[in-house]
Amino acid sequence: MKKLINEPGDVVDEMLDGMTAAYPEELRRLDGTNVIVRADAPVDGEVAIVSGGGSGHEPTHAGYVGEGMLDGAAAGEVFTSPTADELSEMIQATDAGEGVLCVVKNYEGDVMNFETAAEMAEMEGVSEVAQVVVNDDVAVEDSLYTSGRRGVCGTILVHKAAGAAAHRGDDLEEVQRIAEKVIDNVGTMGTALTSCVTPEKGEPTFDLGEDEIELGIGIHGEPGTERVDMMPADDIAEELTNSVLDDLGLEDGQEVVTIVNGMGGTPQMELFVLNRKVQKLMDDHGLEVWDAMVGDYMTSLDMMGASITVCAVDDELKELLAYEADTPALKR
Amino acid sequence: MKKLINEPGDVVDEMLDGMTAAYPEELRRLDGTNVIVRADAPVDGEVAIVSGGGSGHEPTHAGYVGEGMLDGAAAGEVFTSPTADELSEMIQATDAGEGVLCVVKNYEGDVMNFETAAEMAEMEGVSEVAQVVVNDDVAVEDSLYTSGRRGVCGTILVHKAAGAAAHRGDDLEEVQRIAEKVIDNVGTMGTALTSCVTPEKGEPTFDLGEDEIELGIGIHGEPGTERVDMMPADDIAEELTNSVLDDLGLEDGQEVVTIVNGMGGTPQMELFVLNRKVQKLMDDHGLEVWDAMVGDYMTSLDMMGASITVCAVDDELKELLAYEADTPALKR
Amino acid sequence: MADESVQREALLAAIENVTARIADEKEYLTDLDSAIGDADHGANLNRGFQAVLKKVEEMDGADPQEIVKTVGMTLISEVGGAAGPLYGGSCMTASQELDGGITTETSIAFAEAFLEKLQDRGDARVGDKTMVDAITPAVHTYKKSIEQDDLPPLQALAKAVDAAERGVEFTVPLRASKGRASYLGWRSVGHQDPGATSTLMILEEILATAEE
Amino acid sequence: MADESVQREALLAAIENVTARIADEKEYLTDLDSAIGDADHGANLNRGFQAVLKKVEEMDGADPQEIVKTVGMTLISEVGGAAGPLYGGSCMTASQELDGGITTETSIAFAEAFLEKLQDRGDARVGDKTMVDAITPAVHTYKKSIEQDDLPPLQALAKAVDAAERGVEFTVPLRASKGRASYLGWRSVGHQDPGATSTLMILEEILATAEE
Ligand SMILES: Nc1ncnc2c1ncn2[C@@H]1O[C@H](COP(=O)(O)OP(=O)(O)O)[C@@H](O)[C@H]1O
Ligand SMILES: Nc1ncnc2c1ncn2[C@@H]1O[C@H](COP(=O)(O)OP(=O)(O)O)[C@@H](O)[C@H]1O
Ligand SMILES: [Mg+2]
Ligand SMILES: [Mg+2]
Ligand SMILES: [Mg+2]
Ligand SMILES: [Mg+2]
Repeated sequence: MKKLINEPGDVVDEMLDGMTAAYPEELRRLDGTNVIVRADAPVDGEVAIVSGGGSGHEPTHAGYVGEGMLDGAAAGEVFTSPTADELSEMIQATDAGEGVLCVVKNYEGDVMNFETAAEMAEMEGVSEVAQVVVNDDVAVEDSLYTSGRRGVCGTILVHKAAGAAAHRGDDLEEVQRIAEKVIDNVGTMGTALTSCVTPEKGEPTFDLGEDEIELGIGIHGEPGTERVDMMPADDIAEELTNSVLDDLGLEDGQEVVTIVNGMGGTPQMELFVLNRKVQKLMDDHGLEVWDAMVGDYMTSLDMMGASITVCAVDDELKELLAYEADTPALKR
Repeated sequence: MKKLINEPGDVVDEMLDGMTAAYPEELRRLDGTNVIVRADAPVDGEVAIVSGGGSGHEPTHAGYVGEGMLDGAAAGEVFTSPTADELSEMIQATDAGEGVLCVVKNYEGDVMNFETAAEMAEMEGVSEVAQVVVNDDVAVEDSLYTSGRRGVCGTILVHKAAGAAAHRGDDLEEVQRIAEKVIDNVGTMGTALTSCVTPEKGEPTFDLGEDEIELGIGIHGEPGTERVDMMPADDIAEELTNSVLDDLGLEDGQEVVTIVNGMGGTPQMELFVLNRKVQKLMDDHGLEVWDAMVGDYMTSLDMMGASITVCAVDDELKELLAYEADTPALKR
Repeated sequence: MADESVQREALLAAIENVTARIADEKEYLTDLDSAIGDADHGANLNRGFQAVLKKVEEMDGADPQEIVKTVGMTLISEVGGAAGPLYGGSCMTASQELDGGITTETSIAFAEAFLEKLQDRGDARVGDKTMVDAITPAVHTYKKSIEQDDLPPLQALAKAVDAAERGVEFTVPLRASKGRASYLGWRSVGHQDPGATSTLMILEEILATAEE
Repeated sequence: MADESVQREALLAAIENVTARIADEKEYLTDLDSAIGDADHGANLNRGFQAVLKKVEEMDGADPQEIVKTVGMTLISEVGGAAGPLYGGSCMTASQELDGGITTETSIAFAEAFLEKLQDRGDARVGDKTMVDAITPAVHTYKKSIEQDDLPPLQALAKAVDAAERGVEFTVPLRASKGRASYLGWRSVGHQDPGATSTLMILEEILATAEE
């Protein structure tokens, strides 16, 4: 499998250099780490919002660093959570004395490393570190038999709302409440038409026949919860959307944000074809779409596929989601 | 080859519906056509800028419809230029009496259909229709033996600069001069790691071995000018960048915009790896990078690969490129 | 030639046959276009002729000139790409020559006008590896066979088809100088031009209809 | 057990052997992780142990406890993912038990502390289809073989490796309840856990070094 890379082991390092070269005035890389922070971090008088996770999900998370969203993003190796010491450096570098909120996607690696990092950072004098764990993937039952639901594309709405709250001056407790409010109201479900190929392995993580797709995938090239026959786009949209809506159980007339998210290798054309059906389904379910987002927000390298996110919003969340933001991957 | 579509013949129609559903307040589809215009078109007192071409290059062109860029974009079938009658409808729908500039990518189909459309629109009472033809692809020699160089990713800089000029109130002649100034100063060269797959054909347009790439590709899944052995990203960046710089022949200290453009199936990670090297090369050549853009701006469906664009800019172009713009795919 | 309603029937039959042939050969044309173009020539023409067939079937009582003009306009508005304005535009313009119905003389005038408009619009000459390489010899042969060799129109048409076929073969060893294939430079050598190929198919079906 | 410099040599030899083994089995571990995880366990551990080897080779004259602590810290800061904090954090914490150098007693205390920290951090129990399924029987067997069966440490270690091996096999038919494999639900059944497998490899290399 061909990739536009040099050595597989250098890909994260070189990607981050390529990013700061693209946004020299906006982004800064912490020396000797894989952490990207706002060039002007720490931002006086504001709670800092940071996130992080394995690489391969670009523009997640570094693409969301900037005014009104994240103060810092730590990049691990491909699909591997960042290490605790780098997370701790990020927390220290972004803290302006108002405390730091860590937005963590629910994977054991991420959670364990962020917890360790928070302890380390507090030992180094960071005033207060809070954590929220995003678990929007409705494919995985939250039961005794799993490590809970995964954090996927809904995370960017957490970044957006919490980032706006921090930017307008809310305190850490309030910012955390906002983040948790998004988490309580968002659900996502994804499908893969192809496996992704990691730089290290250089071959598809799983084999998928010409007539099969995976439903209920995460964003790490892991197989999904179910393998089914290939379907037309409208049926896939229906399957994914219904799973999310079943989980959320929204009332008639509820306002929502929808996201049709590409997994990295999906042409935009196909995302819009999906979106067409998603919007029809919202209508059928009596939901009011306040904002319909379509694009590559949280990817799995070159995987072909998409996820559908629905988030219920009220006036408070709408104000925060519409609030100005200026980041490489999202501007409002 | 699996795709998130319904019937191949419906894909353009459904994509456009999915687009207007995502941007109901910003975009409007002309009834019975595949033309997208600004919801508020025609815009009083402004020269209209329109473009169009085959589909499959998303976000080109409809993604650039909005304040400060295009007033209208016509979508043909996949990789097939739009028909003259739809182009004419677009010209009529966007003309506010100040004239219309058509930004045409240099393909015989596009040029012939736009020419026919301009005649038709003028017969229908459009005050004045002007045309610029973008031909930034340095891979193709402009000689007796070709239909000239192709128009590729540099086109979006034409949209941006001309759109800004129109927005600030320049007249048609002036807007056309600006567009031509960009065209005179921009060059692009691309590479494909894989062929794309069109919805109709459902199979790769060309076969490419595991160790080969195509250099000098266009954006229609056509084979490139040369097939060479796979190389590391840095070598590819060098090959493409040098071809463009040889063509442009810039002076030491010249300010430039660079674009590392993904062809649709390339993970962002790889684009940033390329950008790292491109920025180093600019530095080596004594060029001053004023803006380094990285992303999927003009794609070929699901093709893996990238193109590199360099555009020399002066104060006039910098002002226009930095001017505010609010479109689905580009905000300033 | 015969009276208007017979001409109309013959025209409709020819359009039906061409449409069916293009539908049959859609994949083949697209494959040719994959090698040196962008893999859409078959789909483009098929979309166009399907629309043409529907349109003309609805045209009760139109005269031959109107029908041919409609064919051209429909191809313009349905095919797009290079082939749309070339086939469609030439057909529309040349339809003006059919003012007095389809006679031996008007058919020659039509053919010449078609070729002229095609070269005008596309600016291609023989040897550029395009449909011009099939159309030019066909038109020249048709005109010469009737005017100088005094052959009946049907035989002249058969000779024109032969000439077009040699034109198609002639495109194979050429380097393209027009159309998308020109971007490939020397790599276009050895491939048959899709547009010339579709021209031959269309002419073959017109001949077959005339022979019936 | 022997004096400090002998212990240091033995430790370094074990680290070298583990590092070489993980490098050899990188692809295999990643393949296991492809089936029910995210295809990185081999790369993660290899990156970690390469760094560990470099670090400890530079540690002139450190005592065993310091070395083991450094191993843990390096794994934390190089491995990432789930395995980093689990292997690294447990190693770092358990290194406190090696205050008096490596003796039979301190090795048991180390093993117990390692297991405790691992369960604490990852919240997994036996049967969840994780590395815990290999480590738990190994630690229990080691302790029991020495304390109750009075076996010499080397033999106890050999029995512990056997136990770990059965633990690895035990993971195959289980449905995962922890780690990424748990997201697959019933589909995880029939696959061997990568983390348990790497645990076995590490233990095998420690045994092989001790036997030399
Ligand atoms: N300038 C031209 N003059 C004459 N024929 C041309 C010209 N450009 C292209 N063609 C013909 O059009 C054919 C391609 O048609 P088609 O694939 O439908 O359009 P496109 O090239 O826009 O995809 C070519 O094979 C060639 O015969
Ligand atoms: N909560 C946990 N407790 C114990 N071991 C775990 C836990 N979660 C994962 N593991 C182990 O970690 C292994 C995966 O490690 P690795 O692939 O390096 O990390 P990641 O899952 O983050 O990609 C699994 O095979 C399993 O043995
Ligand atoms: Mg991982
Ligand atoms: Mg085409
Ligand atoms: Mg074509
Ligand atoms: Mg893993």
